[in-house]
Amino acid sequence: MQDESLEGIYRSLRLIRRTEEEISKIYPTDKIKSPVHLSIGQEFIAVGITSVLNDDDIVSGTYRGHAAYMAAGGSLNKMMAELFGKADGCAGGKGGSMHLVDMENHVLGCSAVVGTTIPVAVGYALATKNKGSDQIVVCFFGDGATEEGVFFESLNFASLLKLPVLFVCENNGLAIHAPIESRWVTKALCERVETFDIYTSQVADGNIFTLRDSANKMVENIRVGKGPGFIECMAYRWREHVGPNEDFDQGYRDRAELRKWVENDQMEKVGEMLDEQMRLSIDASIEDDIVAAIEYAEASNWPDPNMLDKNVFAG
Amino acid sequence: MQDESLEGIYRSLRLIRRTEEEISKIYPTDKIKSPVHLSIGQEFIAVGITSVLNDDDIVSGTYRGHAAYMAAGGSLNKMMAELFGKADGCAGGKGGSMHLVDMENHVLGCSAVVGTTIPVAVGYALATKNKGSDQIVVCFFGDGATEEGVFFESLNFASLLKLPVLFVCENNGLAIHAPIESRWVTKALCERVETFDIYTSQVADGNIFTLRDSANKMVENIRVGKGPGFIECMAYRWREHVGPNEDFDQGYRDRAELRKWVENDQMEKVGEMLDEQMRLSIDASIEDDIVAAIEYAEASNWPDPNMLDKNVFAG
Amino acid sequence: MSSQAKNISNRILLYGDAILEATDQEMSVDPNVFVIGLDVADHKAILGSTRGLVEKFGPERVITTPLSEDAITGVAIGAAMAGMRPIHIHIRMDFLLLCMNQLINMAAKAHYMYDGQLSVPLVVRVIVGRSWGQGAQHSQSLHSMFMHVPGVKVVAPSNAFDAKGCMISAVRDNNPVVFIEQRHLYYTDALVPKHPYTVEFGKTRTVGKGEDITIVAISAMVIEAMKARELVEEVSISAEVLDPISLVPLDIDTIVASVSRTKRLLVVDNAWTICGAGAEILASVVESLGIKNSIQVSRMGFKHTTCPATPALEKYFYPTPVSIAARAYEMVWPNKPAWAPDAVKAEMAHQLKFRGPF
Amino acid sequence: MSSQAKNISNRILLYGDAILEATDQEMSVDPNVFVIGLDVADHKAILGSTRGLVEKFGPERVITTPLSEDAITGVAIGAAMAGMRPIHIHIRMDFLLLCMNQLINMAAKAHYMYDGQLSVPLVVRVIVGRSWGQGAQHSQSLHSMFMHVPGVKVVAPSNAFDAKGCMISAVRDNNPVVFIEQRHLYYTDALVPKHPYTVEFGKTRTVGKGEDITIVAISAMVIEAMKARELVEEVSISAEVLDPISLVPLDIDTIVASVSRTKRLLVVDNAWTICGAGAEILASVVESLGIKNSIQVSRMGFKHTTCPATPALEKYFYPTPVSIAARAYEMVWPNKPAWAPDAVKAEMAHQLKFRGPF
Ligand SMILES: Cc1ncc(C[n+]2csc(CCOP(=O)(O)OP(=O)(O)O)c2C)c(N)n1
Ligand SMILES: Cc1ncc(C[n+]2csc(CCOP(=O)(O)OP(=O)(O)O)c2C)c(N)n1
Ligand SMILES: [Mg+2]
Ligand SMILES: [Mg+2]
Repeated sequence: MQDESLEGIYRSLRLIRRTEEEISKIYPTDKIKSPVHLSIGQEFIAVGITSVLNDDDIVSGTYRGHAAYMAAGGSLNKMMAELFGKADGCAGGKGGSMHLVDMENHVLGCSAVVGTTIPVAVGYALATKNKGSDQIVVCFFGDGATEEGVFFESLNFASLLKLPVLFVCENNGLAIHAPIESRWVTKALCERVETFDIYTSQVADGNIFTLRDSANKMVENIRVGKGPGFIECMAYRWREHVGPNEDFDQGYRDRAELRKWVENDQMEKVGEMLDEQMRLSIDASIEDDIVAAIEYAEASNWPDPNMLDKNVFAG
Repeated sequence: MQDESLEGIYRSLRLIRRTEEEISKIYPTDKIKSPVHLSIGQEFIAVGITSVLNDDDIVSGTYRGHAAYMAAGGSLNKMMAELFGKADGCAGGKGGSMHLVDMENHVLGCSAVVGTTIPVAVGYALATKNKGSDQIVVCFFGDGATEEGVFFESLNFASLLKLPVLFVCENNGLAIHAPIESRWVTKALCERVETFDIYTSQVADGNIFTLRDSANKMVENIRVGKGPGFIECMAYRWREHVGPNEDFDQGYRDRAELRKWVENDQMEKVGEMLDEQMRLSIDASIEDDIVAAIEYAEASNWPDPNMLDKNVFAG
Repeated sequence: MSSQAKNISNRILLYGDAILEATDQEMSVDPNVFVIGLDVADHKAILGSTRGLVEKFGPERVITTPLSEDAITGVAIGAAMAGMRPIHIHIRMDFLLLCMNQLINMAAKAHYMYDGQLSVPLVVRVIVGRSWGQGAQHSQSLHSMFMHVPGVKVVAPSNAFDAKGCMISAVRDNNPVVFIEQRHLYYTDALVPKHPYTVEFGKTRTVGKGEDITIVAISAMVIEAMKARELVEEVSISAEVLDPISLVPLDIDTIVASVSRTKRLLVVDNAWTICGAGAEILASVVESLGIKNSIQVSRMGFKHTTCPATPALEKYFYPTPVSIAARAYEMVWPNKPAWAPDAVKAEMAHQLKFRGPF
Repeated sequence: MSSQAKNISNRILLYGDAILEATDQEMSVDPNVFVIGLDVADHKAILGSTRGLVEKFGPERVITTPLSEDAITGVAIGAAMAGMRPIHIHIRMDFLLLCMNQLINMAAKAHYMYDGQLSVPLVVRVIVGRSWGQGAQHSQSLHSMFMHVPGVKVVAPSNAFDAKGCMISAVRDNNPVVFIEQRHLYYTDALVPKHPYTVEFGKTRTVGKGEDITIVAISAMVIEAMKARELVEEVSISAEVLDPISLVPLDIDTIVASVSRTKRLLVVDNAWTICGAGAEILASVVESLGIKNSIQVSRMGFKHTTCPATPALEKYFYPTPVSIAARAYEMVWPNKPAWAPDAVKAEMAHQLKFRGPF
C-alpha cells in the first residue's frame, strides 16, 4: 500500500508528524472547524502496518484517524480541506476530522463513536472474501474500543467465517483520561482474543520494525485464508485527548512517561538510518506538501448552502 | 436458599420436572396463554446451584426460567396463574412465562431478550455489595447469551469491582435450532472468561453433585469478596425450543443424544438414593402441589381491564 | 382452472411466500444479494420466508449468525459499503434496540457523512409480534424511531402483493431500508404476479374509496381498517382507507388530497401514538391544509402502556375493527350518541386465522 | 454585596454548577444516590458538572467505567432495582443508541412487566452536542424516541434554575428519567436558590407572555425563541413563549390554553421534526381543540438532514432567532411580504458565548 523502503517509511512517519504539528499550530486561529484527535507519537503503528499492505487493501480508522488516513495514502489536500470545513474536503466538509474517508485510496470512513467501525470493517472483509479478491482489511482502534461488546461479537464472527481482517489495537493506555487500570481487569487482551482462534501478537517495544515483522506474518496468514489476525501495539499519546496541546499539567499522567517514548521516537530512529541528504530532501518535500495542502484548504470554497440537503439518500 | 438435603434436592428436581410435564399436557388446551420454553432435562442446574445458596441470595433467570424460579422457591401457584394469564399471576398476567418474577422469594425479573438480564444481575450485585450485605446474585443464561457483547462488558465490569455474582451458563449446545458449532468458533469459553480474572469451572458430566461442589467453592470465594465466579454447565434440552413437544423429527438433532442424557437423568439418580417410602411421599405431595397450583390458576380471575394502564410508571 | 393456467403468473400467495419469492428472484439475478441473521437457515426458516434459500444458494449467501445483533448489523453495513446487498433478518423488531448504534449512527448517516463516497444498500427485515403472550419485549413496532432520523427508508407492506414488490424495491434501493412485517400478515394472502416487479416507495395507495372520513392505516392496521370500513357502512358512513406502504419516503400529498375532500383524518397505527407515525401524519396534514381548511383529526394505535402478555388485557391494547369503527362514527357524528357495530358482524370482522404459539 | 449577603441562597449559577449542586445535595442526604459513567471522575468532570464529587463521596459512589454503555446501563438498572438511585452520565446523547435495549426493553418496561414488583429509579444524564465540528454523531437529541415508549420520563431543562430543580426531582423519581442537557446551555446562568428544591415534572412554564402566537420551545431552543420574541416586537408581534420543561409527562393543557387565545402554534425543537416532539404537540393540540377552534400550526427543528460538521452548512441546520422570528411573522401575517429582522439586532440575538472545541 505504502512504499516499504526505508525512505518510504520515513516519509510517511515524517509526513504525519509534521502535518499534525502544523495542524496544532493552525488550531488556535480557529481555521480548523473540528475537534482534532492527534496521533503524534503513535504514527509508527499506522505506518508500520500499512507498509506491509498491498495497494488495494482497505484501511479502517477512527476519529483519531489522521495517521491511518495519511499512511494509507489518503489525499493530504483533501484531508486538510476537510479539517477546514471546505467543499474540497474529502467529505465535502460534512465529516470533519473525525470522519475522514478516501475510497479512491481505500480508506474506509472513520467514525466518532468508539468501536463502531470494527464490525463494519469485518463486513467489508466478508465482501472482499466473497468476491474472491485477495484484498484484506486492516481495522485500527484504541484500547478503549476493546471494552465495547461489539468488539467481541466481531472477533467471534470474523473468526467463524475466517475473514481476511487484521485487527490492530493501538494501546496507548488511555481512554480520554481514564488509565487502562481503571477499565481493564487484566491486561490479558491477546490471550482473550486467542480464545477466538485468532492469531495474536503484542508489540510492546514501540519499534516499527518489530511491528512490521508481526504484521507481515499476520498478513501472510490472512491472505492464505487462515482468518483474522490481531495485533496489540503499545503506544503513547503525546498530546491531549482532543485538541492541539500537551496536557501534562493536568495531573492525570506524568511527563516522565512521555520522555521514554520521545527517546524511542520512531520517526527520528528511522530518519537516522537514512542518508543525511536523502533525509533533508524528503523533509523539504514534505514541507512543500504541507504548505500546498494548507493553501489548497484555504483556497477551497465553503460548501454551497444547498449542499446541506444533498446526499441524505443515495440515488 | 433451598433445602440442601437429598430430599430437598430431589423434591425440587421432581417438582420442576412434573410441573413442566403438566404444563406440556395442559398446553394443547390453550389455557396457557404464553409461549413456554421448558427446562425439562436441564433442571439439575438450577437445583444444584440454588441448593448451595443462602435464603436471601438473589436469582436471575431467563425466558427459559421456570426451573430457576421454582428452584429458588418462587411461588408455584403464582407461576401457574401467570402462565394462565390470570390476575393472581406473579406478574398479574402481564409478564407471562417469559417474565417470571417473585421478589418476595428473591427471584429477579426474567427477560425475553437474550443476554439482557446479565448486566442487570451485576448491577443488583453492586447494590448488595454497597449495602454491605453478604447476599450474592446468581445469574443464569444460555450458551447463546455468551455471544452477545453485553456478556463480556458485564464480565469485565463485575470483575473490576469484585462484585458478588455467580454467572451460570447453561450450555445446551443450541440456540433455538442453531448448533453451537455454527456460533462459537472455539469452545474455550472458560478460558476466555478467565482472562477477566474470574474463577471458572466447567461441569461436563451432567452430575448435580459435581455441579454443587463447583458451586460451593465459587460461592465461598464470592462471599469473601474475591469477585465473580463462572460456571459453564453442559446440559441438554429435551423438548423443542419453545412449546410443549419433542422435536427430534425435525432433523436438526439426533434422538441418540437425548438417550444419553435420559440415562443420566439426575432426577432419577437422586430419587434412587432416597428411601422408597420417602420418595413416594415426596412424589405424592408434589402432585398435590401441582394440582393445587392448577386449580389456583383456573380459579383466579382474569385481570380487570383497568389494569391495562396500571404500573406504567411507579408512584 | 383453465383461467389460472392461462395466467399462471397471477397466483394466490401467502405474505411470507411473497417475501420468499422476491428474495429468491433477487438473489438469482444479483450475486451481491445475500441473507444474514439468526435462524435464517433452520427448518422454521423465519416463518417460511427463507425456506429453501440455503439449499439453493448455499451457506455463503444464507448466513446463520451467532446472537450478536450489533456486530452483525455492522457486518451487513460493511458488506453493503463494499457493494453487496445484504438482507438482515430479525425475528422480532424489538431486537433492533440492540443495534440502534449501527443503524442510526452508521447506516443512516454514512452516505451523508462521507459525502456520497459510501452508500449502504441494506435491507433490515423485522417481524413485529402480537398475541399469544408475546408481551412487552416481543410486540413493539418501532418505525417512528426510524422515521425520525434522516437517511433510513421505512416500509410496512400490508399484504402479500406489496410485500413482494416492496422487497424487490428494497433490495435494489441504495439505502438502508427497514422492512416491517407484522406477524399476523403471514396468515394473509393475495394475488401475486410471478415475475419480479417493484412497488415504488412513496406512493400512498387508496385501498378503499370513501367520502366521509379518511382513515390512514399502517401495516396490519390496513386489514383492521378495512373491516372497520365495512362495519361503518351499516351506519351509512363511507370511509376512505389509505395505505402509505412506505413511511419514508411518505407520500403525504395523496393523504392531504383525500382529507381535503373528507375533512376528517383518522390515523390508525400498529404502534404507540406519541411521537408516532400518526402524530407526524396529523401534523403534516394540518400544516399543509392551513387554517382555512380546518379538519377533524384523531389518532389510534397501541394503548400508551407496555404490552401485557395476558390476552385479557392485550385485547384492549390494539385498535380493532370495532374500536376503529366507533372512533370513525364519533368523528362523523360527534353529536349523536355513541354507536358500536352489531356484535356478530364485529366478531366476524375480528376473526383471524392466527393462533399461538409463535 | 450586602443584598447578596442577605439572600445568600439566591446566587447566579451556571447550568453545569446547578446540576452539580443538585447532585451533591442529593448524594449528601441519600446514600443510595450514586454517579456512574465514563469520565465522571476525571479533571474535566463532565463539563464541571461532577467536579469534586469523587473527592467528597469516594470512588464507590462516583464510579468510572470502561467503554461499555450497554452493560453499564444494565448495571445501573439492576442497582436501581435493588433500591439504589444511580445517575448514569453520557457525554453525548448519541451514545444512548448503544444502550437502547437496556433502556427501552428493560428500564422502561420493568415496572409494568413485573406488575409493580420492581422499579427503576434511574437518571440518565445526556449532553447534546452542537457546533465546532460535532457533526453527524455528536449532535443528536433523540428525546422523541423516549417519548414514544411508555415508561420513561424525559426532561430537558432550558436554564440553570430548572436544571437544579429537575435534577433533584429526577433523582427522587421512582422511574427512569432521561435528563437532556444541551451543550450550549452550559454557558448560561440563572438565579439558583442554594437550598434543595424540586421543579415538578408536567408543568409547562410560560417564559414570555404574548397574544399573537404561541411558541413552544424545547431545551436550548427556549433561548433562541426568547430572542426571536424580542425580534418580532419590532413588527408589533407579541409572542408567548412556553417551555414544557418535561416532555414526559407533558403538560399539554397549558399549551392548549395559550393556543386557544393566540390561535397560532409554533413548536421549535432542538431535534428533527419528523415524528418529533413538535409533531406530537401539534397533533395533540389540534386533536384537543377540535374542528371548531381551528388554528395555524407550524414546526421547526433540525433540518431533515444528517448534521454536517462544517459551520458553513451547520449554520443552516438549526433554527435561529432570525429564522424563528421570520416564521412567526409569516404565521401572523401570511399575506404580507416576507420580513427579516434588522441585521444588527439579529446578529446580537444570535450571539453565544460558546466557542469550540468541546
Ligand atoms: C461509544 C462511545 N463512548 C464514548 C465516547 C467518548 N470517547 C471519545 S474517545 C474515547 C476514548 C477512546 O479510547 P481509545 O479507544 O483507547 O482510543 P484513543 O482515544 O486512546 O485513541 C471516549 C470514551 C465515544 N466517542 N463513543
Ligand atoms: C437478543 C435476542 N436475539 C434473539 C432472540 C431470539 N431467541 C430467543 S431464544 C434464542 C436462543 C438463545 O439460546 P441460549 O442463550 O443458548 O438459550 P436456550 O434457549 O438454549 O436456553 C434466540 C436466538 C432473542 N430473544 N433475543
Ligand atoms: Mg486509548
Ligand atoms: Mg442454549
